[in-house]
Amino acid sequence: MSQDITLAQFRRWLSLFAEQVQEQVDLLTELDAAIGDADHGANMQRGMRKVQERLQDPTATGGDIGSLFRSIAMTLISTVGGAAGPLFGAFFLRAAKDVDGTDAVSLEQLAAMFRSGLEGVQQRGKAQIEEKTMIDALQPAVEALEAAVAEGLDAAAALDRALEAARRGMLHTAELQASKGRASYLGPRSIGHQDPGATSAFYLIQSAAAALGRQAQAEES
Amino acid sequence: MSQDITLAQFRRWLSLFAEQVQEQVDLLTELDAAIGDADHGANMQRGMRKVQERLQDPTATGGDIGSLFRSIAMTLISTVGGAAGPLFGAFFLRAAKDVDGTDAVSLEQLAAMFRSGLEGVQQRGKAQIEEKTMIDALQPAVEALEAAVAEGLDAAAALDRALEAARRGMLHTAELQASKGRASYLGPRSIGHQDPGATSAFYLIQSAAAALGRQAQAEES
Amino acid sequence: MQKIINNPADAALESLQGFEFAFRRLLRVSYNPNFVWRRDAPVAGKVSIISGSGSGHEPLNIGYVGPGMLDAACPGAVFTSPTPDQYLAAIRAIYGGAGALFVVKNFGGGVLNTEVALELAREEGYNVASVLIHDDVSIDQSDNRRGMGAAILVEKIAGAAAEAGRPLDEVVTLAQRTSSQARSMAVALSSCTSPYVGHPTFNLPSDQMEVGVGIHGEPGRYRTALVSANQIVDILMEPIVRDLALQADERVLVLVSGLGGTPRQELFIVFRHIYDLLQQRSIIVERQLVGNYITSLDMAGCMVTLLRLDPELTSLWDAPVHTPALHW
Amino acid sequence: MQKIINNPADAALESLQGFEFAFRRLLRVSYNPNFVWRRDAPVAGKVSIISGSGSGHEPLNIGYVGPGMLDAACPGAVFTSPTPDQYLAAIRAIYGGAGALFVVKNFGGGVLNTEVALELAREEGYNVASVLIHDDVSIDQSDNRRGMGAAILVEKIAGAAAEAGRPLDEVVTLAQRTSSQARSMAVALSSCTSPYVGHPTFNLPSDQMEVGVGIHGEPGRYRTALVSANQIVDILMEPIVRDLALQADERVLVLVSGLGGTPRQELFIVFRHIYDLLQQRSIIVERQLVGNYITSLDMAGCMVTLLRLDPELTSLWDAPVHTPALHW
Ligand SMILES: Nc1ncnc2c1ncn2[C@@H]1O[C@H](COP(=O)(O)OP(=O)(O)O)[C@@H](O)[C@H]1O
Ligand SMILES: Nc1ncnc2c1ncn2[C@@H]1O[C@H](COP(=O)(O)OP(=O)(O)O)[C@@H](O)[C@H]1O
Ligand SMILES: [Mg+2]
Ligand SMILES: [Mg+2]
Ligand SMILES: [Mg+2]
Ligand SMILES: [Mg+2]
Repeated sequence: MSQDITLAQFRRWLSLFAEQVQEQVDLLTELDAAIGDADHGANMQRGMRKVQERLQDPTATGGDIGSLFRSIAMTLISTVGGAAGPLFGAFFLRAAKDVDGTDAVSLEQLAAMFRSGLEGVQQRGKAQIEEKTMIDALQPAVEALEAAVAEGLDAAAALDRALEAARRGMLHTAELQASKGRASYLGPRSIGHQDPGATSAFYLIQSAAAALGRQAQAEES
Repeated sequence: MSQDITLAQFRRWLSLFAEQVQEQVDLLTELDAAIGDADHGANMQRGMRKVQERLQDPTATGGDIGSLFRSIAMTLISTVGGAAGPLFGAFFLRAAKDVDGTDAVSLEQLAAMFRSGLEGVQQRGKAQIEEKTMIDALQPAVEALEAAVAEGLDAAAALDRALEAARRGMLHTAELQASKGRASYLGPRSIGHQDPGATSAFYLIQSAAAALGRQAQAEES
Repeated sequence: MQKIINNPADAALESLQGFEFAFRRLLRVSYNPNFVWRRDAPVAGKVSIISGSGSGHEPLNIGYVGPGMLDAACPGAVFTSPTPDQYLAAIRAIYGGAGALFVVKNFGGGVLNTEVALELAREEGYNVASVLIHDDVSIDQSDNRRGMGAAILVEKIAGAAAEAGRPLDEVVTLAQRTSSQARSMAVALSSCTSPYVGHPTFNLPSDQMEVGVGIHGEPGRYRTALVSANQIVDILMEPIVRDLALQADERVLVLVSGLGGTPRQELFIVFRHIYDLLQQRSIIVERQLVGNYITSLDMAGCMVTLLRLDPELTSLWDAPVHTPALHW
Repeated sequence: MQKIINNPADAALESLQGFEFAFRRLLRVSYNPNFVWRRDAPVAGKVSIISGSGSGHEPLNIGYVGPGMLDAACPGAVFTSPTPDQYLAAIRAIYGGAGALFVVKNFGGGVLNTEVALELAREEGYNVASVLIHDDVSIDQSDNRRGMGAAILVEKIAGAAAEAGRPLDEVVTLAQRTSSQARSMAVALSSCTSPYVGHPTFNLPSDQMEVGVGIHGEPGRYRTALVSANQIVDILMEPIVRDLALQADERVLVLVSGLGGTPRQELFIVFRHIYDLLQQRSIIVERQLVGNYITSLDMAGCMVTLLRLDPELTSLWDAPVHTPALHW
């Protein structure tokens, strides 16, 4: 029987995500400079600083997972700007939809939250897989997580699968020609460069694996 | 008894001067780029092209030395622009003043023409020697010419003296700090660079030596 | 980094503060969230016109706020579309009760953020519409074209219609007609330096140029040898004139905008050849703007925008305007 | 050479032709010799205001021709003062019978050529006067100071006085008062590239700046480490404020001009700190201009000009003006 994932872990996820993005700001900037407008690093950094501020103040983010996610979504939407702001915002807004008043979720529920989040991004951005966007990291991760849950894996193992799928998806974007987002204006010249948004989406999954999977067990063992 | 210097020689002087400046356009540009605004080459080239055009058309330049000089002066004034235009213009305008209706001059008269030309430049530009301007080439040349005439040298030898004096004056400008003209705005930073206007003034004397001195004798021998 | 700034993160904000000091008598500036609005807004009974864009494109968009043009503009971070809360705060400040038109440049971020803003504004009961600017002919797929110089023309013409008291549906129709009759293309002779990056976004050898660039320092559709001014104009004008299917005796407005680092001297050399080309085809240059109107920080290069005019658009273009960047 | 030109020798002329196409309804352009003049000149009974400068400083000076400012401007070759025959042709075209004022920037070439022009004009019977602009405080010797941004202010104020029908002696006095109450200083963050040279006039490492530059691509008084925007402003403002001996409660006009390659975003960061500095000293920024008003081709950097205002100068500044570059 799998262990529930707690509100504290979700807070830790967001905090790790914020840290990781800020460590990688220069990389995100460089990736966006190659095929975009060189602001993805600064955009995400601005948003993540605000996320950290909000996390410091537990009253601002509410006492349940739904409120936490909604608060983070609004923070991202109002501080990140660019394409990434509304899209990451849509992820958290949608993922929040079935977890209001909840302070712990099962792995199955977590997978459903990720699916909803992905749908939020898809509806907002109208991108499919293989268009060289953050979808290319998010969708394989969600599918891997769902498959792992179906196989009955535990949170650590399941999130590791998601992490590996996100990594492959992110790296695969380098081979693609963009047909959505700013990189699409470059036509074939976008090929050969990894997508910045897929890279920050990878960090989202990587920090989830650390906070919601292995990390959780490490804390408990 | 010294030989008279003819209108044809004066025309040849101007034509040689025009050629020489145009061969050295890049040098004049570079010299002006270092301590001025990088236009002296282009200014002189524009003027010299027009001088050559005028020389092609004998009716446009008149049948005597005075008319020739006045026509060249007006050409320079209306095409060169910058500081050099009015200054070289003043040289020829003043040098013309006692040679209207004349189609040949003695060496003494030539020296007097040069002195008048120099005075024209001095009055227009209000610069003294050692201010790092074209005066630093012109004035030593005029003085050398006058001294040579007093010594009784012939045109070739006298103009060679003037040429050497102009060369030394031109080279000496590199040691000076400018106190007139655009280079003066640089303060001490103007030291170490040869003055562009002194360089084109040197070409003026050099072509005079070739056309009015040696060259004239070469043609006759 | 060869920039006159204090530090990269504050550049956009400090510039906005300086802008406020300079245009106090004409405009107001709100901070947190940031937007610029007409001194006399809300103008009761007038359709409101709102736009936004990242910073670094000045005078776009904050320079176009004022009577006869925008009621409000939202500046984002450098090259980053403004966020929905900025738009929402702006509309609350300037809504005159007769509906509002958002002028949206077709860029992923711009569209997504305005969509969110429009949803939020509707939830609050505002009557809002939007017009999409997508004039960049360097993009083949016509449904994915970037929004460029046409934004200025649409903002001016919609602004004049609103000022004249036209209702929202007419303003929207005019804005859409203007947008559909405009085409743009740009060329870069250098990269720009974003304060976030600190060095040029791309490296362009001095004998090369990027053709089909946007206004965010992105590289263009292709890189090729730098050619003469007239040849550059030929490259930009060919797809514009073809895509607009301009015929003899038609009338156009020509906008030549420097991208920030190109001197005016060169912009007039560009305009000269555009004028000659159009004259050869008996197309009449009825109006023009030549200067820095939509820029990409310090990028060297220029954008050419053509708008097919009709008498109604021309008279709206000519209507008085009092903004920092357009004034007549 | 990263320039949008056809060839170096034609750049200034072709640009002038493009300028003519763009501003036909406001101005006329004569070629050979080249000058730009008001459509409605000569204006009978009005004092005529004439100025000139090399090309590459656009919009200076041709952009300041029109009602309320210049009657004519003579553009020279790139960075080269115009020649006397240009001035002479211009005065013949625009002389309104009430005398003419030449606005002369203190540069060797500028002064020499105008002196010749004034002599020739007097010989032809024109009643001409001149005012010298020498506002560059980076030059210690106050009798050798270059003419910089004050030219624009003098041209505007003298132009307004002339438009109001004031006689020549009064226009001259006002122009001299304006000139004597203005100070400027400029800094460069890059060289410019003259089309004649084809590469930057000097090489400036990206962490250095040239302080005390002119507008002809010359290096400045000294080179030093590039500092923050606020520190740059401190460096420029200190000698200006000191030399003007500005006191609390005095009123000034502030002109911040980009040198051609600096984006507007940075100019407003500069203006912000100037405003703060003056406010700290209780000096009132009564009027301002922030943009590219006097440039040095594509040079990165900016010039700051302060003019001490009095009610008469302020009201002349505010008087209507209809030129390509200033319009209100
Ligand atoms: N329509 C879309 N759907 C999903 N992701 C998108 C879409 N458009 C852009 N993105 C993602 O956003 C990233 C760029 O974000 P960012 O640089 O912050 O915004 P902008 O492109 O507006 O500058 C891209 O790398 C891409 O992954
Ligand atoms: N007052 C002056 N008297 C004599 N020569 C001068 C004076 N001012 C400048 N010059 C000469 O003019 C030269 C510069 O000419 P040019 O570059 O054509 O004009 P500008 O300085 O206006 O760009 C200088 O190198 C100097 O020799
Ligand atoms: Mg980006
Ligand atoms: Mg020079
Ligand atoms: Mg962006
Ligand atoms: Mg010059």
